[in-house]
Amino acid sequence: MNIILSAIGGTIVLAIIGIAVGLFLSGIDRRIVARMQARIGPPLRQPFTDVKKLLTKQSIVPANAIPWLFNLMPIAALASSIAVLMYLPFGSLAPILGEAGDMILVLYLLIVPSLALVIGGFASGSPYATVGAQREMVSMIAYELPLAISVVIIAWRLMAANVADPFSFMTLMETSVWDVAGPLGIVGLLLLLFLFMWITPGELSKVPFDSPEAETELAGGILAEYSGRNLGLFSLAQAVKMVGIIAFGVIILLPWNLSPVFGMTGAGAAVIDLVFFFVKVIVVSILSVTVVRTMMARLRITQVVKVYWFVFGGIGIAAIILLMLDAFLMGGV
Amino acid sequence: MNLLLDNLPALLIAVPLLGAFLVPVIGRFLPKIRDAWIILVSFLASLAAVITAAAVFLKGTLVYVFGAAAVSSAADSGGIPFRIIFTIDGFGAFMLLSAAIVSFAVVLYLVASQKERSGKSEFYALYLLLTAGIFGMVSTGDLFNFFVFLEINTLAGAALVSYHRKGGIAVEGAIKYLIVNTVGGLMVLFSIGLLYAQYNSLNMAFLASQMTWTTLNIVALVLFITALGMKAGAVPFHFATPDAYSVAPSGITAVMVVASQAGLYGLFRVLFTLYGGSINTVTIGWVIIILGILSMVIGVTMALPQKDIKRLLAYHAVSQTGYMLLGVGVAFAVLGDPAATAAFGQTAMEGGLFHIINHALYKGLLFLAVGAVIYRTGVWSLNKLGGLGHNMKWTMVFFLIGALAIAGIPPFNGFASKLMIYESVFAFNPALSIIAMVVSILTLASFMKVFHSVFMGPRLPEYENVKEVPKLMIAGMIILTIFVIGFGLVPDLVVDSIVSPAAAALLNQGSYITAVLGGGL
Amino acid sequence: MLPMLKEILTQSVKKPVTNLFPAARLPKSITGFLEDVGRGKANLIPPVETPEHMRGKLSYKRNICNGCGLCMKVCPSHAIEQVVYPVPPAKEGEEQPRAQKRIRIYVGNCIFCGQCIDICPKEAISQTSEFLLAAEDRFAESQIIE
Amino acid sequence: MAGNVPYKIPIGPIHPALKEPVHIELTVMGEEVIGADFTPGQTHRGIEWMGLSRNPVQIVHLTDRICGICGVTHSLSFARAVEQIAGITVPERGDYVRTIIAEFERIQSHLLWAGVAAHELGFDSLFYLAWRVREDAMDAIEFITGNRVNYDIIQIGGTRRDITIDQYAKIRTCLKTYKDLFSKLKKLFLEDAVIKSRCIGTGLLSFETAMAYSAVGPTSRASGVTADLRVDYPYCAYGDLDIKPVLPTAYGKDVNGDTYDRIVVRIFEIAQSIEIIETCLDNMPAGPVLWEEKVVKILAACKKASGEAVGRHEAPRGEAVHYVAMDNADAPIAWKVKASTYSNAHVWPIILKGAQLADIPIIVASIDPCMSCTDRVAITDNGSTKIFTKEQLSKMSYEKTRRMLQ
Amino acid sequence: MKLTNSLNRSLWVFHFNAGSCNGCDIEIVATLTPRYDPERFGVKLVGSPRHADVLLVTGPVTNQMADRLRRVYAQMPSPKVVMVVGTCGQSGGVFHTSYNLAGPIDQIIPVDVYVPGCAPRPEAIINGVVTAIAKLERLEGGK
Amino acid sequence: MDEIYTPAEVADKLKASLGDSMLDSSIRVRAEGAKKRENTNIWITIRREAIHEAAEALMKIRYPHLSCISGYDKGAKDENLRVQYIFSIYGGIENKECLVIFSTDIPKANPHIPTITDLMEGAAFTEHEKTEYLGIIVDGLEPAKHRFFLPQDFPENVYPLRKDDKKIPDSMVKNLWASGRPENRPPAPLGDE
Ligand code: SF4
Ligand code: SF4
Ligand code: SF4
Ligand code: SF4
Ligand code: SF4
Ligand code: SF4
Ligand code: SF4
Ligand code: SF4
Repeated sequence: MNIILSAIGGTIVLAIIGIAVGLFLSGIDRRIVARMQARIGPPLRQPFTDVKKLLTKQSIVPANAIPWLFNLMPIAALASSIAVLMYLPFGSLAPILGEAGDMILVLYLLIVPSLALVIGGFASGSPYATVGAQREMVSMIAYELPLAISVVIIAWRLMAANVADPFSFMTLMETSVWDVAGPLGIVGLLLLLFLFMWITPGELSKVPFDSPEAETELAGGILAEYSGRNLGLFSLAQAVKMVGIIAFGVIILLPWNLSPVFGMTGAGAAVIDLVFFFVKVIVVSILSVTVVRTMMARLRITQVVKVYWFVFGGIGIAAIILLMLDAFLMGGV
Repeated sequence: MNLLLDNLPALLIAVPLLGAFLVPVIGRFLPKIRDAWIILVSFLASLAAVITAAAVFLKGTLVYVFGAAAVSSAADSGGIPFRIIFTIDGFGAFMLLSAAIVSFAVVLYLVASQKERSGKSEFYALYLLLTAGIFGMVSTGDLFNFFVFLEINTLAGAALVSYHRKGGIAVEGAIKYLIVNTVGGLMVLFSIGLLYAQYNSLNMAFLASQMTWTTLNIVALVLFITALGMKAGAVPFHFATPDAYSVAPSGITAVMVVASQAGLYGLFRVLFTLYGGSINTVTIGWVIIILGILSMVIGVTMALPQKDIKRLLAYHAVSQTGYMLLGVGVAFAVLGDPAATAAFGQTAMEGGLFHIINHALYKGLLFLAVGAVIYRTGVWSLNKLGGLGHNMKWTMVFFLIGALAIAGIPPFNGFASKLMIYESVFAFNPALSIIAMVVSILTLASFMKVFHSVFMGPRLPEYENVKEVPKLMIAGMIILTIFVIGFGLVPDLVVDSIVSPAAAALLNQGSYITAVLGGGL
Repeated sequence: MLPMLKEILTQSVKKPVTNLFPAARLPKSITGFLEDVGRGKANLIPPVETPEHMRGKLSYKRNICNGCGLCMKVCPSHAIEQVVYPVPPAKEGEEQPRAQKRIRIYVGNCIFCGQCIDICPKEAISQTSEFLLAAEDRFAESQIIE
Repeated sequence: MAGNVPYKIPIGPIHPALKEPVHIELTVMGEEVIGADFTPGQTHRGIEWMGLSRNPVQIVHLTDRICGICGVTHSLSFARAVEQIAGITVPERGDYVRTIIAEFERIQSHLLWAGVAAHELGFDSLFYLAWRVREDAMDAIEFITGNRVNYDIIQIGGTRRDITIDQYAKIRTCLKTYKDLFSKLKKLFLEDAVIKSRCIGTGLLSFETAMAYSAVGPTSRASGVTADLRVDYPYCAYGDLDIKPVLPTAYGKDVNGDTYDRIVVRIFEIAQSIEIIETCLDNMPAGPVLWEEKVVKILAACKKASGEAVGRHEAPRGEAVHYVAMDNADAPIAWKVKASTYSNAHVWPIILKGAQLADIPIIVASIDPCMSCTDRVAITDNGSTKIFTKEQLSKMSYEKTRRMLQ
Repeated sequence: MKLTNSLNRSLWVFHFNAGSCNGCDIEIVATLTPRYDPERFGVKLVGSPRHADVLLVTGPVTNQMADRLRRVYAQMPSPKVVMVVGTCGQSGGVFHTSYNLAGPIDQIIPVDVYVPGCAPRPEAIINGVVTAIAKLERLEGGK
Repeated sequence: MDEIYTPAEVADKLKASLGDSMLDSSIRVRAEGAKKRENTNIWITIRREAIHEAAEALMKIRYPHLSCISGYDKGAKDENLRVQYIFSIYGGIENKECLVIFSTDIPKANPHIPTITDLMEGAAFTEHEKTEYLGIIVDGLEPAKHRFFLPQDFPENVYPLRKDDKKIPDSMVKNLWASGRPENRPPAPLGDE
């Protein structure tokens, strides 16, 4: 009973932290974008205000929508993005659902919020939302390839170094790929890091990969028919998902903690690692989301597919080759 | 009671056969209770299968000789081919379970969906025959009997495919199915002949114990792989599957999935049990893996542009079969390397096998849901459907669950087995996992497209008055849904209790032989 | 390749070009803020400087105007209406005095073209540089010039 | 999700890609456009009809508001027509002031367009940048005319305000800023990989089609048509200048007639406009700017006039034409407005064919459409134009669109 | 629907052109640019009326657009604010007499704030937003 | 085609092709700016029957650019409408472009003109416009299934630019300026400012 209670408690705390960090991240994002565009930009708390407002507003269900599905999907999106967090270790804190999850599970859980968005878009019955949903689906296909490559090859490299259970986050917390890789491997991992930087905006549907929501083309695309509370829930889900994705990238590719540097242990180490972890998340979010979306124009959906499959797919294959060679040279396999 | 329990394997075949025989009689004289009779027979058959399976899982491989008092009498003459011998090990039991669940759920569905049709007696008789064929295929320990059940399976299946449909397509689909499977059957028969000529026996355990790597045996193996691959509908032998599936009544298609998996059963049985210890597993393993990858990729790419909703599902069946071949193929490739088998081979095997039952469940569910749509609208074409979500809420939910399951989205069962596959085959070769993951997302895309074009959008005037399907059909779908979700939520439990034994049974060729032939060899 | 990168990076270390009218951030309460401004307690950051001859709200001196109505003739947007002052009935034998005429300009109709200024023979109309004219009622006193 | 069933997508009249109401209905296969049908101009206000009951001085202000982007195009064309009828000669300085304003308008308008184009491409930073630098032109315009948008500076017989000597310095500063900016703008718009990948080869308009369809302005010049009224048919101060029409060759490239070329032409026309203004400032003749100071007298002259004339101007988007006929009355007896978009919108169906759904906004925008005076034109690619009632339309669009995934 | 302080601080704007000359629309866009940057106040332009709190309407409302204007207004979730930008939306402006106009805007949908000007300068539009917020604050206070 | 004629030559050539159908022609030159470089407009009045011929004749000289066709009602009492075909030729040649405007009267009783869309497709829109605004019937123009310029629910037999009994009825005209304007507002007192 106690376990269940503490799991529920942990989930709630995690949800709150996830939402808070997510909204804070998008606040920072909007602020920095504004500065880069020579503007002042909104206050940091603007995303909080926006969500608060949305939650109090009327939620209109369009005439052609399937109401229950239409209303359910925002909740599904939020719930599933929170679920992602439960499997992730933050700093040196083990995940709430510790052993149960691993990288691939998280990878698939990350699909669920997008899927909820797609189904919600379909359920709203509007042509724009439908085109948006269709594009979201296509871009999911697009970034899945480099994403799968990154995750699988990292696990493979770990396995080649005789690390047991290479998909598990617990393993990742203990062993960093960077430690097992030789020089060639490091180059491969750097490629993967680069890859991840470009996958993140795709997963979050940000410019240049924002064609599902393309305002100038589709009037908000998938979300065109959503309003009020439902829209608010979607933005919460988006915020949490942002934390989830970036945290995922940080965990697998930037796994270092501060506490060993200071030789700390115990609660203090957990706190400092947690802070350091979120600092990493913020930095990654700025580099891979904020800067990218500010410096580029939107790609067409066909170009999105091409870029992810051929350019980033190619880079991924290069990384695979490098890491496999590396494993050979290091004598793992 | 004990008598019943002792003769469980016989009941597996006897109940459906007897039931099938009685259907026309009852249909003639007591038409009112015919539907109830069908359900009862099917229930009993499934019950028998479940109990059999349970017995196997609890007590180990079951060897049953028809007409013989004790097991040993089957083995003593080594080469005596004339007795019917059933050898149900973990793998067989596993297949029985899968067939039992689906066939019972489908019966509920069929009884409601076929209500307005004529010629039902024969239809149900055939259906029960098909069930018997499947049960038989996965239970028999004798190659010739395997062939016989395979033929029953094929003929009943082909008859059911063309049932209730007049005109070109149905018949054409059935004929194509029949021809392909008959050719397959003949190949099986020929291989059996080759083996029999050499070893003078049809008993699998006995053959396995004698098997050597000779040219003749290689020819037999190639024929086996080809023929059973045809039955299973894997690339490059997949051409008949979509044609047959797209024309068969939807409930039937759901069972046909199981029927074709019996082919897969045969394939794995031949590979592991018959040839297991004696051949170069790496080469053959790669062949299987490549067939798997091709099935996955070609199946899904063929599915994407399909307009006929059932054809589309059929191509996905091809694609999903690929996953099973992939998992099992990897396990086969490392069969000779105990370390690798322990590290990932066994998991790959379990993943592949787990996917068999999962596929039977969610694909069955999908066929039933699609069947429900067709039942109400009479329309197959995605271009003409739309907006049904407003009226067919339950069907939509079932379809969505099936779709998410087949696409491998957590927490449904498809994900559980695919996860096992991803996380094991990568160790053999990382590209395999990556391809498998990408195929999954393509599957998802394809199903989202179907979901959208069938259920989403505004109500269409032509479907204004469409209602939800009858309760019994929903019941059939609910049964499958429960398993789809349940298997997804507690995959470990399922793997431990039914999948692992199945995998172990396949991996451990010796125990099969021992169970049949005794420790003497 | 992506020339914008350099641009945004340089920009991010420069001062934003935003003019902070009416306040850098939204005050806690606008009403309170405006009151404070009125009382001189808070500072309104002014808009971007307007050029000398910016065409803002009109100003009208009815004591100079002779009521000739030329401005109405030339006004492109029907913003001007004539106002006729009531005349007490003439006493017996006296000549009926001519009714005094003036004009009234509706801000909500005016397009600030300044054509009336150009034509007015008496220079009774002139332009101010007031342009913050938002109102909740388009016939509020602030929206009528007379 | 390849598609082989065509479906229709309605865009507008209220759509974020369009700053003005226009209804576009696209027939799309997958993500590719196979047909386009336009019902632009939901904004018919009956301007020509209004003009028939107003005097020319009032109409000048009305023409300014035919479209808010060209605060001078229509009033200049209209005034030139009236001047021809009434035999009014514009003082030379008036011509120069007119030219300077017209060129500032071109700078402002092209920057505005560039910003909108960037916005259509989802490139908000560039949009912000273009509009930020545009503010300088707006300031200069407000400085000269007193209003940012509707300059109201044209009067029959000249301009209402002069550019005084003390204003030169400020205007020159503004021009200098633009000169300094130009290479940056060029780089940002013309060298960006994504812009290139999305604009090169899309929205192709061949030289022949541009000619046959009477396309005007940068739209035609990007296809290699050398026509530019300022050069071919000199008026105002343009006859005194030595200018050449700007073609994509200005950027040292071949003429393709694609969206990218239209960007090139507009960007380089900004440079040309800067030069024109500088030359005009340097060579400003002295004297009045208006034929007659007293508005009453202008009105009287117009009332006496009779006859017909055509006034034209090379607006930022191309030729604008006003036909006016007067007959001894306060108001003209005939007034016809032909805007640049009236001529250019015809090429939409051609340049949209085969485009990707995602490219529609940028292609539509690439001719720099301006609907408010083109009003109601329905264009179609195969003569099967249909306009439906709103209800039919939205119903139809839903029905068709739900097939788009197939 | 309740009015809240968070509404005032997060006004999302949908822009509707009801047959204007573009002048006001351009100034609305100019208002959004870095020089004026209303995002400081949480003001943001959105592409769908469903997301909007404020409807910015320009133009004298042609007969064709009147019905659409009503529909867009109906699509917005309440609480919602309508702001008329420009003279011609208030009174027709230069288009003061015509056979194809259904305006002014307040004849079609209820209007909260008017911003006169032809076209109003960007700061005048910001001033309009401020006026709207003041009105909202008053309404909140009143209830 | 490549020869460039002076405006007078153009007028002569047209006269030669049109013969008696050309009623009148005048060349108006306007010079602006400091250098007073000239631009030329050729105004030609033709018989209604010669519209198509005139366009053809012009095309023989050089492919023209059609700006638009304008038109107006000569008055409530007058029996005619008048239309002008505004062409320009020699576009793209520095300082050589000139307008060629063909004007013609069209009796209201029989308001027919031939189409020139067979010569240049782009003319269709401006021809439709004449139908909608003035009630002119364009023979040979592919009939429109709907209105191009006016609202679809616009009343039949009303033409905005007509001045006779087919003009816009007063009932259709809305005075936006008056909407909501207060009546009887007392005048502001004089003499206290
Ligand atoms: S100012 Fe001129 S127009 Fe006006 S009343 Fe006097 S004389 Fe007449
Ligand atoms: S400024 Fe223009 S619109 Fe305003 S009252 Fe004067 S003439 Fe009329
Ligand atoms: S304001 Fe000037 S123009 Fe108008 S009525 Fe008075 S004096 Fe005449
Ligand atoms: S509401 Fe209808 S007419 Fe209006 S933009 Fe949307 S689809 Fe087009
Ligand atoms: S389309 Fe023509 S008549 Fe209509 S408002 Fe525009 S200019 Fe006037
Ligand atoms: S082309 Fe457009 S921007 Fe230019 S004057 Fe005409 S309407 Fe205005
Ligand atoms: S269509 Fe062109 S000419 Fe007409 S108002 Fe718009 S920009 Fe101006
Ligand atoms: S108020 Fe003036 S600037 Fe604004 S849309 Fe109307 S006419 Fe144009």
